[in-house]
Amino acid sequence: MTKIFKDAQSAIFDIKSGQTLMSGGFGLCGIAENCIDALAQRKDLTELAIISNNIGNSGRGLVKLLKNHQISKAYCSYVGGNPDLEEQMLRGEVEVELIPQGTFSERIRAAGLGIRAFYTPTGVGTLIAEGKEVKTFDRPCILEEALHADFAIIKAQKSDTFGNLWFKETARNFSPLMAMAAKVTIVEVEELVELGEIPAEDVHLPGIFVQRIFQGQNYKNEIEYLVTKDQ
Amino acid sequence: MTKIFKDAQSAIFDIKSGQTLMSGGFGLCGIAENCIDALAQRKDLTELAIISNNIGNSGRGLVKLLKNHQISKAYCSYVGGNPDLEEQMLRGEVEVELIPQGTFSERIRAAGLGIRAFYTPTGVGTLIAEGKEVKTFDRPCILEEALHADFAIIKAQKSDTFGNLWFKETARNFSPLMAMAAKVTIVEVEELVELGEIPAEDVHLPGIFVQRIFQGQNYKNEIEYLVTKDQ
Amino acid sequence: MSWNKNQMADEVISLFSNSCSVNLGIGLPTIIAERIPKTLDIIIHSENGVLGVEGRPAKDEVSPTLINAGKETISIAKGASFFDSALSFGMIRGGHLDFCVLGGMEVDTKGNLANWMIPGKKVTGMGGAMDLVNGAKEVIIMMTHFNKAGESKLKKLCELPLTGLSVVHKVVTDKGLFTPNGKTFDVIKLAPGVVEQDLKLPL
Amino acid sequence: MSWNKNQMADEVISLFSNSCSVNLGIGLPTIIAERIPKTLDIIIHSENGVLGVEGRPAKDEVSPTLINAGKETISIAKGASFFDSALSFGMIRGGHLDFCVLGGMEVDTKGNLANWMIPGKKVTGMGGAMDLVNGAKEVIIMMTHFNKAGESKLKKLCELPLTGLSVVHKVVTDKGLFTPNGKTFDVIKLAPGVVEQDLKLPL
Repeated sequence: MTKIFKDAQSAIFDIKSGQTLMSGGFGLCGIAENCIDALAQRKDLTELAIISNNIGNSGRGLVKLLKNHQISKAYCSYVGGNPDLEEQMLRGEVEVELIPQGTFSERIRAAGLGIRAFYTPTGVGTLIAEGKEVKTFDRPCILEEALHADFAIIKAQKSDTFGNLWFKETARNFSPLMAMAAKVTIVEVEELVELGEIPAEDVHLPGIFVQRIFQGQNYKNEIEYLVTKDQ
Repeated sequence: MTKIFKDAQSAIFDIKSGQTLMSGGFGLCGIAENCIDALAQRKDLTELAIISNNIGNSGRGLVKLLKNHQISKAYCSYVGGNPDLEEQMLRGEVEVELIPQGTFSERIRAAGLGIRAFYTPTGVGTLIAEGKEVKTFDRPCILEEALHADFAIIKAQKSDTFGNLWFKETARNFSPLMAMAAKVTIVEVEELVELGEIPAEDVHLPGIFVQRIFQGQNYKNEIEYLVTKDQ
Repeated sequence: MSWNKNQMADEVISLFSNSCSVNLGIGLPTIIAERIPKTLDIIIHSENGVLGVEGRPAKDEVSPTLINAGKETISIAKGASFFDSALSFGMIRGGHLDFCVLGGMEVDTKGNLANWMIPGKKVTGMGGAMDLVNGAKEVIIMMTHFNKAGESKLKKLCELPLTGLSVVHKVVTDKGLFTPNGKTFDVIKLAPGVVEQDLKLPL
Repeated sequence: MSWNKNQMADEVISLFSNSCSVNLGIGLPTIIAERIPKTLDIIIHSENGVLGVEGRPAKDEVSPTLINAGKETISIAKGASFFDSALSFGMIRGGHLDFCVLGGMEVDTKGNLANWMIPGKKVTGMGGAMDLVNGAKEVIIMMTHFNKAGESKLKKLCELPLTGLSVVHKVVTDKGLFTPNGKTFDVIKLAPGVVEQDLKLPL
């Protein structure tokens, strides 16, 4: 049974309006560019709930979906640098649930690995703790539940045909966690390689978490803030 | 500040009777042979609490400490194949807490990563659930708390001088989790390498979790059940 | 007449789907690995941290750090991966494995399983069994139908301490294939020559 | 007289111990990375998944996949490692980082910090700040002493929504170094020419 798809458009074919999507990447680093573009072309897809650390940045990435008014709910940790999201949030067009980034990561991992909820000190005494169960261990903690999704769209540097993934540098971030957590994980790759080309010890995400793979194209790999030592 | 120690004896110098030790390895695969031997030589160390999946096997590994009556408490998932432990358990010399292996792994990770407790379906309706909080999500789950230790003794195939670790094949198992969870983690290695020799993407455990490192020696790397296709 | 171990293994294999993922427990289920036809493209998981177990190594390819959960030396297929125990059990707990096959001491009509201790007599520990039965999408128990005293291991209610509550989907014994239905066991298939009345299934 | 940004950074650096690990927040604290003397052997963590940030890349060594939490291009030191966000924040939450340095909108005498939103006006989100203040062994806030309206950001009690409760150990402003003591702030050090009475510290 092959997991290989032709392109982004064919890999996202059954995503439906109203579904929940996880989208990998930190800022623009490691985002699933092809999938995002394919979703932006599918303007019939609306009322999407997006789980993504930044929901795009500086007018790019998932901001394409925001501009199309395809997103009605966003789960993220940071909206700074994303004026489109801030605007739609203040206008009430997008409901935003802000989640501390570590809790965000761990809730996604929990969903993927069958942990139903966990106690963390993060957020105690803040707005984040409102309505949540509190229990004291060495210090007070709040109960945070697993965060699930219908689909994940992620990008990897390398994938073999089973979906074993390898990420370059800091492009890994939330992507392997989201791959674990979604019912269907769609991976676009810079390099599609043969089975065995990624050493078994160096696989960052075992292919059992991946349902669809396609060879990506025309990557921009944009840099948000170029800072060099020669400046 | 160097983390490099001369040998096992010098690396375990401040372990005290009554302390809690995590010991990596699955059966005999990936165990910290040098550290275990050094502890067995320190017969003054008694009343140790050991957190280890098997507490040795077939008379080997941590069984050396059992035979010296250095262990008074054991946390593990499986005692089959370890008649010494079964005997001392039935005689009441060692108090054994049996923990489902997935819960065992996750409790250790939780301790290392600041998660105070988590809800899991594993063990619901069994002896394991007795006295534990129950909460129903998609199904009933029990609350399991983080499992901490004073020291961890683990073995890696490679370590650089900062303690970035790389494990071979299935020798990884519990070791990186235990390194995260213990106050002081002692690593013995087959190959001590220079900074930068392990590619940054392929580090299995970042060195921030490691306090002491030494070049191991005289490894037996014993096989419990040799099964080959030629048999 | 009964099925022998190889025939039992083949019955279990006939329950697998193409390209599925499987965890094989220690004891009886280990022989399944060697009998899976390559055409099925089945991915074998071993909870000590490997996905893509192939079979047995050649003598000159044995590695002491490459073992399965039964602590036996193994070989791996192309496309295998290694990981730590938290991720390995996360795969299990998170429902990413299609099947697990475990040995059993008792299975009952409610789908309860007991396979980790006999109070006062024998304690092996649960190892990964409690995680597996609560995590795998389908739980198959592979065991002899009768214990050494001649009593059926398919019971109305388990008497031994449980490994999991309402977790068993199918039971393959040397006598046949059964599914617990809450009241008794449905007989899906019998080994040649086996008569249902002789099986002492709970009423 | 006040400290400029570089002098503030140097004051923060003087609080670090040799071979310690540090997370630097976005905004003001980012300039610290460039001013740390190599002799201190400090390990810089960035919560987007890297330990061992060195500094800035040469123009021809820039990689779009190698950035810090401020989304700026970086270079790494030998012995650096990359990891996913769950492990990155596990390092933080698990207490493995010695210091974090964050910007602030308000700090109060109880050690409370507010730095992620102004109701009705501005929401940036907390990013990793709530995890950092609850996880790092020592939390240092680096900020201007007065806001644009001339009000002290060192308050009796925070008025803005909190980032963390009783989490701040030290505050470095352009006016000096302070520690909250429950009632007011202890003045550890003042910038040259600064007079304590002018700082409007809470009573």
